[in-house]
Amino acid sequence: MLFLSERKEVVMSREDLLNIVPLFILTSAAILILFSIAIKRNHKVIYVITALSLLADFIFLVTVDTPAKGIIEPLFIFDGFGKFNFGLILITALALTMLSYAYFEQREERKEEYYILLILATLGACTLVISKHFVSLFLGLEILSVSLYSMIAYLRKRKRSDEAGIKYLIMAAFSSAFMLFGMALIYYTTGSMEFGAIASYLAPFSKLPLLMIAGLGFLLIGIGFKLGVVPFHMWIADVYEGAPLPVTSFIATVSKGGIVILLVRFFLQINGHQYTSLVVIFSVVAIASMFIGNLLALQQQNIKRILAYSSISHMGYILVAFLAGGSLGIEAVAFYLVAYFITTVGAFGILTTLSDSQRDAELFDDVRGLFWRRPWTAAIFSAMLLSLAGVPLTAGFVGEFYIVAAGVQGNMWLLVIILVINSAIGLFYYIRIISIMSEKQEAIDRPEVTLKPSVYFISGITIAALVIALFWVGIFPDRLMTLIRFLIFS
Amino acid sequence: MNVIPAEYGLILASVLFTLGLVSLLIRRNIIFMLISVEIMLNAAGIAFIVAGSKWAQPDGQVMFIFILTMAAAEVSVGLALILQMYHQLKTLDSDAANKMKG
Amino acid sequence: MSDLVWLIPGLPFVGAVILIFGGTNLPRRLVPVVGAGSVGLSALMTLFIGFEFLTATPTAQSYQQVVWNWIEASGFSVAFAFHLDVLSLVFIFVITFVGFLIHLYSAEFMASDEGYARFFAYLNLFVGFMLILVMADNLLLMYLGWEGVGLCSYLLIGFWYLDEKNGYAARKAFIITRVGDTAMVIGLFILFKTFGTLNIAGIQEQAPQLWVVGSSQATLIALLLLGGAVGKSAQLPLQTWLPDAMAGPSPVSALIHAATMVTAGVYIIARTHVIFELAPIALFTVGVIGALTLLIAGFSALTQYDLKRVLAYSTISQIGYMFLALGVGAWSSAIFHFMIHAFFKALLFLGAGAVIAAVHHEHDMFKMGGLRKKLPLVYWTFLIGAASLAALPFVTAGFYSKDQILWLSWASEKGNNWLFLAALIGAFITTVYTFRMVFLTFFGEVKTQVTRVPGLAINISLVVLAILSTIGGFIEIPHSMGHVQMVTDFLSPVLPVTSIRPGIESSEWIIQLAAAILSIGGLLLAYFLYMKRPSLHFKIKNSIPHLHSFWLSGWRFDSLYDWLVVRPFVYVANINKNDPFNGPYNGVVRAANFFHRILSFTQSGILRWYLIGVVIGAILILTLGIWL
Amino acid sequence: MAIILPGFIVTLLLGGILSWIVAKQSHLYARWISLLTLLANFIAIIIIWIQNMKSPASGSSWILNFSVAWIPSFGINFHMALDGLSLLLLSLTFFLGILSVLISWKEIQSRVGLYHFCLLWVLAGITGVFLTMDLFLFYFFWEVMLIPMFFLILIWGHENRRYAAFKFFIFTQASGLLMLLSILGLYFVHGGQTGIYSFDYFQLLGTALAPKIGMWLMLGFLVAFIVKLPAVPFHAWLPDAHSEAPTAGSLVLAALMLKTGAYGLLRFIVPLFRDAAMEIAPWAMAIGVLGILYGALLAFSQTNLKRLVAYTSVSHMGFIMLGVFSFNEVAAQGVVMQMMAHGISTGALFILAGMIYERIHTRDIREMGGFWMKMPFMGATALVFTMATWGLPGLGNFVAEFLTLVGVWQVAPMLTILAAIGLVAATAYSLRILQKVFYGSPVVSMELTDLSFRERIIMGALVISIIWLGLFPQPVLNTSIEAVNVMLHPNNKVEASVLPSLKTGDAFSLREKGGSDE
Repeated sequence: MLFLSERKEVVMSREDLLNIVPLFILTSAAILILFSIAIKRNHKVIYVITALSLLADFIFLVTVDTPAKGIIEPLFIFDGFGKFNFGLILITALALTMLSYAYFEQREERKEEYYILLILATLGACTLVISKHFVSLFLGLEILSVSLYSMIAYLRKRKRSDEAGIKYLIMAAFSSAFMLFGMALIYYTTGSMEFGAIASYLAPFSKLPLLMIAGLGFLLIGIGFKLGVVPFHMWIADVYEGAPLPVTSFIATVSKGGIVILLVRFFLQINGHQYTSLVVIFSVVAIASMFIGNLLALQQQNIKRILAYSSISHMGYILVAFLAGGSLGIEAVAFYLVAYFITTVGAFGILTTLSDSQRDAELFDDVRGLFWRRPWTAAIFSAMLLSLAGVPLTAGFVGEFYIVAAGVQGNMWLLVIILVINSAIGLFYYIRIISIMSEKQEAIDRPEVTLKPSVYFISGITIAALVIALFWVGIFPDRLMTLIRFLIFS
Repeated sequence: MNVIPAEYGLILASVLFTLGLVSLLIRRNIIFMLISVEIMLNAAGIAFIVAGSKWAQPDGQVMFIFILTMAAAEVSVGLALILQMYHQLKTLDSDAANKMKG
Repeated sequence: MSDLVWLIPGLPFVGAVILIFGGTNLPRRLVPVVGAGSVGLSALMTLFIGFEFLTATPTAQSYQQVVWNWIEASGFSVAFAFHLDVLSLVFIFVITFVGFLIHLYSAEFMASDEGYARFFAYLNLFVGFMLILVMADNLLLMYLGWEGVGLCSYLLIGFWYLDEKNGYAARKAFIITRVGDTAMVIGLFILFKTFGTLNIAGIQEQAPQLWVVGSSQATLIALLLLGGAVGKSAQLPLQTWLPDAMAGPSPVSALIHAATMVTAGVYIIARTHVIFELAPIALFTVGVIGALTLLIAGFSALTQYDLKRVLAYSTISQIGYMFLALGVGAWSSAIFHFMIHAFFKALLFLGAGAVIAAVHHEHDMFKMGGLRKKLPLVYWTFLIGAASLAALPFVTAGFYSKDQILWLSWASEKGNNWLFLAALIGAFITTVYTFRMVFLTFFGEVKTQVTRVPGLAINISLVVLAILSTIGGFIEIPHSMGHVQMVTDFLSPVLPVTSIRPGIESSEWIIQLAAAILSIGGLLLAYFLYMKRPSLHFKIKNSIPHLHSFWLSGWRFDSLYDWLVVRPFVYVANINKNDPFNGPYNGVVRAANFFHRILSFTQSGILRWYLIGVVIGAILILTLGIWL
Repeated sequence: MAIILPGFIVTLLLGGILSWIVAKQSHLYARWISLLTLLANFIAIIIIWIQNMKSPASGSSWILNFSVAWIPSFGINFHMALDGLSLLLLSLTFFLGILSVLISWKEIQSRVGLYHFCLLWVLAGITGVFLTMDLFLFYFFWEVMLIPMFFLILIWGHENRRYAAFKFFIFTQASGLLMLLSILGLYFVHGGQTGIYSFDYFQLLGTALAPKIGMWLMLGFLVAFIVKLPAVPFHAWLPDAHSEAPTAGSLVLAALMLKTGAYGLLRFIVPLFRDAAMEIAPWAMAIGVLGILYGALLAFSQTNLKRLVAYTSVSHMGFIMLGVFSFNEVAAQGVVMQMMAHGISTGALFILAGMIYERIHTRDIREMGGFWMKMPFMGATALVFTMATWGLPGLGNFVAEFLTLVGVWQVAPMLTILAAIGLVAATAYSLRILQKVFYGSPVVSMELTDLSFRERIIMGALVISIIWLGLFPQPVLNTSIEAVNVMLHPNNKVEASVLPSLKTGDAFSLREKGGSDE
């Protein structure tokens, strides 16, 4: 398989060091912020530091040419796939930082520590996408989750924020317990925690040994929880609703994305496609996620919750491509993640600009008649929603096309057809929001949200960039496709 | 001289894990729920140690240390949140925290 | 000259276009000039062209003119082309001349109507389409004319649209004829599939080679064409629309529902006689239909109160005669009777129109009476027309045309005694109801005072028609008295001469005598019933109330169709109004919402609930993994 | 020259954006800009048409052909080609486009800019559908044209617009996705056979399909097309969409968007899946006849004028089903005529309904009557188009329906007879319109003004074109005949002239090298 490595020496070479620098940059940024807070609390400064460090990190990643496939035994692997998603996560984090500034600038609480948590969470996600070992997996995951706990509950004054935090904490810890136990079982059977070694242990088996099944099952529970696929989806809506908007979008994009990549990596490494039991389990999960997610969102009145439920079904879609496997499948997953990140961040970004200092804009009444109050905002939001629905001209369409293509190539007709049915169901609640926005509401004169001009500016360019990306990827996807393919096959 | 088979350790771990699980499900007091989660985590830790000893590797114990650290961090954040919740809801009943539903 | 053939139908259309676009802006005086003028011009054209056609090229069977290529689609080719031969010439002649007279009549008759221009536009449109119908050289173009005249008939019946029931009458007429037309269209499909062309001449050549006499396909096609004919010519079983069609203005009834359109059926059968001769069964059916229709309509005519309805039923029955003639292969006699009938029936309708207008739109004959003093000219012309309809011997044209049919229905090879008997009875009834009408309207004591006396235009057209319907007969006189055969000879290039059963020419005079006696007898009976002993016919009526109402209602065909077709259709349409096919889709929606409710119940917001969810999930996954 | 093909679409898109922008200054600008945009396109297509009639493209049925690589890694080209059929449909599109701007002149007073934006983008999408020769691109446009139409219905529609818009969008989108599946299936089958992974129409033409696979793929396409057409029982979206949309919306829906379905049947189903289509032909034709009768029946019972007209188009589209699946040249010609004629006649009826609504603000025919007296011009035009609806000879629909039925008779007499019965029913409902709306004595007390000058222009143009189609259909038939015959008898050798500069499938060849597939 692709990512299987033969090298075994444990000494750390120079390019290994180069490879790992991006992680260092993130860590040091966190520390830097810590110090600067100690010196003086200044939101703007902190925000600038964060943004710059993320940017720098990204630039370093893409400019400094590191060997095609660097491996740091036994924990990390720096292949194109990993790097691509590393970069993707960094960019997303950057966009979220922008939005977070716009969001927190008008909040009363102490804003500064938030950025430490943001960076640490990003660090965790990045660690996930390059890890090839249970230890690094575990570390990445926990860095991510622990910082998320406090991010979710960051706005202490809000009941819901706190409630969401606690729910997420207990559930996450619970699921990590499962996951750890699973790891332990796998370790117990295989005698290694490194993906490659596990794979080579499993290679002879045509059918999985019992303990292995138990282990993988527990592992899957942990992963499934973070992905928020059925039947581990129940926390999603509440956490999305309770968390501050930027955090919500962080959970929706970065944390899930990291896990997806990890899942793909692990699954391909142990060549899961050859085990019917695994394939069946994943298919069942995928189908259930698609249906239940969409049905839950169907008549939902709260936009945040709608997006939460829709994310469940989107994870289901991704699983379809993931199950289709093959290179097209992996490409599809990567591409879909890009599209999904752009769209989700965009959608939540719009909600961010609509929110005032008291509460987030999440109810239908917040967007009712938006087309006539703020046409551009409404238009962009509809674009984002249509992209989620997979309508042409948008990135979401190409993503969906990619997934369906992968599914068809893999002859997974059942899954693909269910996907089609579901995107028809899903269409309903997306266009429902649009129709709410287009309702003729001269009557509604709710106090217009007033933000500081700087805030407007920042969130403005961020969203503008996202929109451009949305349509660019939607209409000229070839660049991105070739890039992904190049990175995967290099 | 007789050694304890590794399976026994594994069984112990699973028993502990199940206990934690059950208590988590039956307890409503949020603090106890936190504790039960910790029990489950430690059960996983024991399982790691057992596995490590089976293969005569240090990795299991290393993992256990990581788990402890993580658990500690988790508990600290968790307690903070619980405190906050108590301020708001004036109760530790986890079922009381159900403002968001549907 | 004859390359201007296209002008004959062209001119009326031009007139129509002018009238439509000119509309109300046109000065009122100009309207009839355009309307009647255009038709008059094409009448003149007909004269010239007809003359040239007959003299210049005595050998020529026919003359074609392709105006443009209408439809040309991979093997299916139809030209917008006209075909002129003696048969079409007769029809063109009648259409243009009678049409012109009726236009003239209308110029005065409709003068006070707000839709003056609209009326003439429709009328011209009609003449144009009718001419296309009879001049078409292929069946598709003929079908164009065919539907066109149907449209105009619809428009003119519903001309006074403010009264809804006129609209309904128009609709009824149209839809019923459409039923026939549809049969005819299917006939065209088969013809095209068989011959690869719809060109009449072509079909007439190929048919004899392709089919033996009595071949099933020929029969099928013939019957389908007959369907169309039956619809247009108001024959059994599609005759019910014509009486209601009287809702239109009288000139319309005269032109469309007496003289021209309703005889289109006769024309098409004569035109495609080759096919019918190859299908004896179909031809016989034509005869039978004719016979039945003329009886049924005759009896209904006996009982009507409405002057125009009497005429309507009599039209049906007279066309029945024509069908009978066609059925026995007396082609030329049918055409002859068509021509004569066009004259006298137009005359009668115009007269009736004048009468009705005179007694301010009273249609009931029993409320009229004694009008012969007030409207002498109308009375005399009407009388001539009536005599001709009743075929009073020797002096009237009707006598010669109908007598020929009677004779041939018996004498022709294809004829038989039953058809002859029917025709005979029909002739008797005809006389009775005709003079019932005359006596009730013009004799007896005056019941209503006359408000409007017809002027010059009306009088001229009445007189001319009266003359025509008298002398018109002398162009065809039977053997027994001087044997003139202008019509037969004239039509012989197109229509075969009827073959008589051998050795019976001698007995022709018997038939004529019978016919003459019968018509005189009918006249006397009518005189006895309605003049001498007026109370008597009431007695008769009251003695057979059911039969009377049965005939009055036209043998209850309307209610029959109402029960068989209309009500079921409307019922089915209404129960489906809200499109049952929506059901399944709504079902899906409902199901989705149902599941939504179920699922959102699981999102209770209680932490332990979610934990249990995870545990259940874990158990499911493990069992699934172990079980597989 | 071929650059004109994308040019059509680009002008429409830009025109839409422009009119949205300038609407801020004055609504009139927006109207004029969209009008001129469409006018320019119309003139352009007419010029092409005339040139083509003067010197027909010899040998190939393709007049113009434009292709650039779009997404090479999937073998997707921005490939457009123009043949007789597309030419006709494009001219219809732009012609009715102009009218749809004109009828909105007074009717639409709110958000004029956005309205014209949506209108022009719908037309752009439709244009794309008629032009594109790349299946991916086809699907792309197929979906693109839905969104603006969705907004047209949603924002400017009547009372029940939300329901209608949702129904329309979801029906068409869902069916479209099924078509996407089939497109991809075809793509991979073809790629597997030839190693050339391409969405190009001409590449895929020759694909040999196993019967079973062919059937499934064909069904995928079929669903999309007969939902759009629509054929019973997939018509449920249509009456709502038509009756709730604004006048121009109904016009575009009925006259153009339905035609995309018919076009798809002719362009894709028949040549690509000949065998499979032949196999289901009897059923498809039966569905067509069912549509004819059922549509006529329901049209007769409707009381909402626009809904009534909507059901008439269900009935008329049945003829298209019937004609296409008879696989007969004459019938196919009839189908083409039907597309044009129905576009004009039904469009005109919707316009009339809209004009009436503008005057009395109801679509309920029970509240109408006696309009002839007050609005003779409208009455006359209404007369013409109701006559067209039941197929009066001399008007376009007659030529269409007669050719179709003559053709179908060669293969399925019984069905033809049933369809002919449908014609009688058609008479019933179209006369019902006249009866209820224009006959009788006036019931509406309010003052009714006859057609304004603008309205007379519109109706005049429509009347002239329907009569032209009826009496001189030859130009239309000549233009389409070659294209139609090519589709009916696909010569499996790909026409080299129209093949795009192939740079396809590298993605997959690369994969084979990478060999990372399982």
